[in-house]
Amino acid sequence: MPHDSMIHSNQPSAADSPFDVADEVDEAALAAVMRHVPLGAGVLAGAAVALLVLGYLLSYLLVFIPRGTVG
Amino acid sequence: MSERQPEMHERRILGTELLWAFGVGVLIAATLSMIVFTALTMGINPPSNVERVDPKMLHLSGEFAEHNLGTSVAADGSVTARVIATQFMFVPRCIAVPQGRPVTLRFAAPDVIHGILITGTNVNTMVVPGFVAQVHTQFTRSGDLLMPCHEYCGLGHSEMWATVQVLPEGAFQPDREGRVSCAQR
Amino acid sequence: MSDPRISDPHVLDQPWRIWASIVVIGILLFGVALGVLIIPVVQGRSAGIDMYTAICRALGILPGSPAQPQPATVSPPTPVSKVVWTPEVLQILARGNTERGRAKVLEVCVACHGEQGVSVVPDYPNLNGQSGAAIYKQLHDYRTGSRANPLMTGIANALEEPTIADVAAYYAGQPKRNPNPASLGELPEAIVRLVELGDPNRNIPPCAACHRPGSGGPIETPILSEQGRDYLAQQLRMYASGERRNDVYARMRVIAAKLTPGEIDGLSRYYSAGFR
Amino acid sequence: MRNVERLCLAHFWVAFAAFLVASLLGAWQMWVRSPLGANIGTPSQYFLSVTAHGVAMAYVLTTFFIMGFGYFVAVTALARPLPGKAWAWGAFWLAIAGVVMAVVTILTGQASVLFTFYPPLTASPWFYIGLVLVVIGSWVWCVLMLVAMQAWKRENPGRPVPLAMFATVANAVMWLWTTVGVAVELLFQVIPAAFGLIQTIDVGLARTLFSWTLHAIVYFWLIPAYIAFYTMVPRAAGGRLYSDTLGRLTFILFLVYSLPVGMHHLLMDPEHGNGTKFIQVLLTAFVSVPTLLTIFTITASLEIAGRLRGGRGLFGWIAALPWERPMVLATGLSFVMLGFGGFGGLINMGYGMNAMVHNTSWVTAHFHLIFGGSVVIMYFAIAYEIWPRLTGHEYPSLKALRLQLWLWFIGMMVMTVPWHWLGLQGQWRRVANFNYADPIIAGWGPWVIVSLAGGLVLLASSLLFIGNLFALHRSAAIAVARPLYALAVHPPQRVPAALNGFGLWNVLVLVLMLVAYGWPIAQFAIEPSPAAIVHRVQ
Repeated sequence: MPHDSMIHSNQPSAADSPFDVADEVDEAALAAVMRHVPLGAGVLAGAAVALLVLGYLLSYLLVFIPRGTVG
Repeated sequence: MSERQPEMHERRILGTELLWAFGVGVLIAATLSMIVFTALTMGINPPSNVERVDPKMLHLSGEFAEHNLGTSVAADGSVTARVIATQFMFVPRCIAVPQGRPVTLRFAAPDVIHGILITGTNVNTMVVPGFVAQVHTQFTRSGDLLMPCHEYCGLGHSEMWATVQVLPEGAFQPDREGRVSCAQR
Repeated sequence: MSDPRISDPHVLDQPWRIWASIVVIGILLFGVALGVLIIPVVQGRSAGIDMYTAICRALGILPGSPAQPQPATVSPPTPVSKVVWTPEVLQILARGNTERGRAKVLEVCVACHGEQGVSVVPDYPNLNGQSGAAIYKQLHDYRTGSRANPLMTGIANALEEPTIADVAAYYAGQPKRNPNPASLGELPEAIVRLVELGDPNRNIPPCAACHRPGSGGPIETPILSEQGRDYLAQQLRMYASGERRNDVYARMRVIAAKLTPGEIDGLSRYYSAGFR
Repeated sequence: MRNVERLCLAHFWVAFAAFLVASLLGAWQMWVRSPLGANIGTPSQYFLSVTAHGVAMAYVLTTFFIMGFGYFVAVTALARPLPGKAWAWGAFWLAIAGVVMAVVTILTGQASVLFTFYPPLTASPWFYIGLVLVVIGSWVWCVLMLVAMQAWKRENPGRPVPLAMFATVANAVMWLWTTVGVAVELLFQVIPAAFGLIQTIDVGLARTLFSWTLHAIVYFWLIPAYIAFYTMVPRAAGGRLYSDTLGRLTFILFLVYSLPVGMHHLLMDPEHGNGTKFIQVLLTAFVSVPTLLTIFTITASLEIAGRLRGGRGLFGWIAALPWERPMVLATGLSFVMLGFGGFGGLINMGYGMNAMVHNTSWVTAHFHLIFGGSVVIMYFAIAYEIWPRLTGHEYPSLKALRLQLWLWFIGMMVMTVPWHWLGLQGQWRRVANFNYADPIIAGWGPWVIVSLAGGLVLLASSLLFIGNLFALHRSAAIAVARPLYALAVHPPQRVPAALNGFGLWNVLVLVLMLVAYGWPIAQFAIEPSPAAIVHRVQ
């Protein structure tokens, strides 16, 4: 393999449609997992974001407000 | 795979994303409501006193001349502390304030940008030359607090701090001119 | 473009343009309404501030917070120094003419401060290579009485403003002598630390933070390198006692009062030896 | 093509050389301000070091990395030659000249004003001019990115621009908007003052102009990480991108909302009314939207990969992911840091609540965690991913790569968690040495020492990172060509023009900027604030 074609030759463009460039993903398997996705992701990301907002509210109520109002 | 299936999939995916985005919207609304609620009911704002003052003339006359600095109690009982932030010290270096009473802190800088915070409180403001920085607050606990300069103001920045002495009601005694200084310890 | 699935993107685009604009601008207007109308007006009502003032305060047109009354100001006092660093003053300084300055120096200053700015008596300050702003500030303070000295008050009063600038420019241009660390003898580490690091424990900033040329400190800060030892020690003691008080905002009075006699002596030796 | 590889590598090596030096300085700074380093290093040395650390990390590492990465994306994602290669090299050398000017002024102590300037303190004019040259170099890059995309669009009418390139151009467009503020501040206020042409500066105006740049610049640094999330991570994990449309929307939202929010850096400033501040706080809340959308979309993409690899149940897919691959591992660690950093950021933007933490170590912790943590770890992952493609060599082993990423994560957490805590206690920023004899400050000492330990772990990780790249260059193994960019579950066949270009969004940015910054800047023209005399640090 010539060195100077490294970037190009084996590089599918993301613009290419799946009809042109395949990845290792099997369409049938993908269709099967898409029945569950994104339940796990929704729960995980939802829980993480909820914790974030909970932390924010607790900081507001337990640290910020007791330290005295400013304006 | 039929022609229409991907379209439907894509629509389902976008529907899910929209649902998530809706959840995000609710969270943003909740946090903003908190901010607006405290602003409306407790008057909480960031210090935003847009009051111009010439940094070059501060020392000549007016409230930020050397003799007028420090804490004073007006005839109506309101407490105002006036402080200069300059390279590399605060004037005065110790500020006496009463516990549990509204206090107005006013700062000005004759030279470069400074900033202050008072440890353990929400008192925090930039001191920008050209403007009077002002914080309205109440100190809830008595004791000595640290008031450092928290913005880079030059090579002596690290040694620039003052003490805030929060005095209980009985110990906060103005003299005949209404001035209060720190107790010597 | 023969593929029928690829429709005209601009047709697809129309709802995007409309909805994106509505959402983005709607959020913006909501923010404006809350920030400069509802919040200040409600806050102003509970603080007894009228609607117009509250909105103007929220916009920064009037000073103060819409949630708090503004404090009253206090009476004018006597300033410790009347020097004001305006662009005009800095212009005058920058226009100082060294030739005219030299003539005036030979006429008046030379007897004490020397032609090259090296003083003839240890009590008088060296002026060679001193910052022009520092010389200007002190002469001006003598004129206005902010700094008092039986000799200098009279001399300064006889000088015009542009002449002060000429003299300052002349002495500022006189060369420093070569620093001669050998003359220092034993250099105590504590003094070097005070110059470089200050003393955090006593709230003393490093001397170098202002007095080293190019440190970005106050404009009028004098350069101390090669200043006479006796003069420096004397001035520090005068600041400490409050006898000299033309330092704006007591910057030097406060620091000098914290220094021990040993430190005053050590610092004077440090700078007189030519260290920066 | 050899040229493009050399172009990319040249940019990356400058970026990472600056990074290594800055890491060393950072560790030294932590040591001297800890109780262990009392009386070591003078303030002059410390602030010189802080200036160098900030300039190297925030201007050199980022700008050069982003430029190099952009050239790489333009060539690989568009699968067409880079237009204006000579211009790209010219921009590179211009930016190098700028860096040299800045470095010389910093090292000679003529620029100890930190990387955020603080007029009326002014450094040597050559310091600012050096930085301006770096920015001009990056402007050339922006134009080249736009030209590359337009050329591809002409050759491929009606087809969606590949997401990686769309995002890169979004960043370029944003950067052009972003740099206007600081460019005006430097060219009309700071540089004339540094040359002595003017003696005074309107400080309020200078701060306002800088704030225009100050927030969006962080998104400029951050977007490469998001490009990796959307276009590389799903493929590295063995799956597909959940939604290409959401990717486009995310980068558009970054463009629209990262600009009219800079005033949240001025919440504690006296030169603006709280009404104008509130408007930008509200808009700031919306700049969290693209990040929150990304968290979900990328987690869903990883879930696809995990399930394709046999993961079952609500969370079984997490264990099934190929964590041994640096890109996947880096993403996981990046998200954890993004979570903690995001929490800090929520509090920073909290209008009144900003007063609790402004200019304390909390803020230092926040941006080290978000930028130094979740973004820079993705810079590492990107470098690891594309270095074999640029050199043709393969890593002798991935073990050292994973170790380096873990060390970075651990070091960053150990360093920044104590900083958050100290910030809440009131430990303030930009201090050369603390007075540990003070009873309040004495209590901070142990926490400072813990954070120092984190800093040393970070330094070790930095050294290992450079070592890993050297090992690759020396490695005899030949890289196996493999695809880089992920496909979406449903690769788009057509997208509306709004999701394929930036015309509409530029108009909306203009509207937002006019409202958000129009009055705050106009007020200085209507009633100029009394100016401050320039203080020269040179």
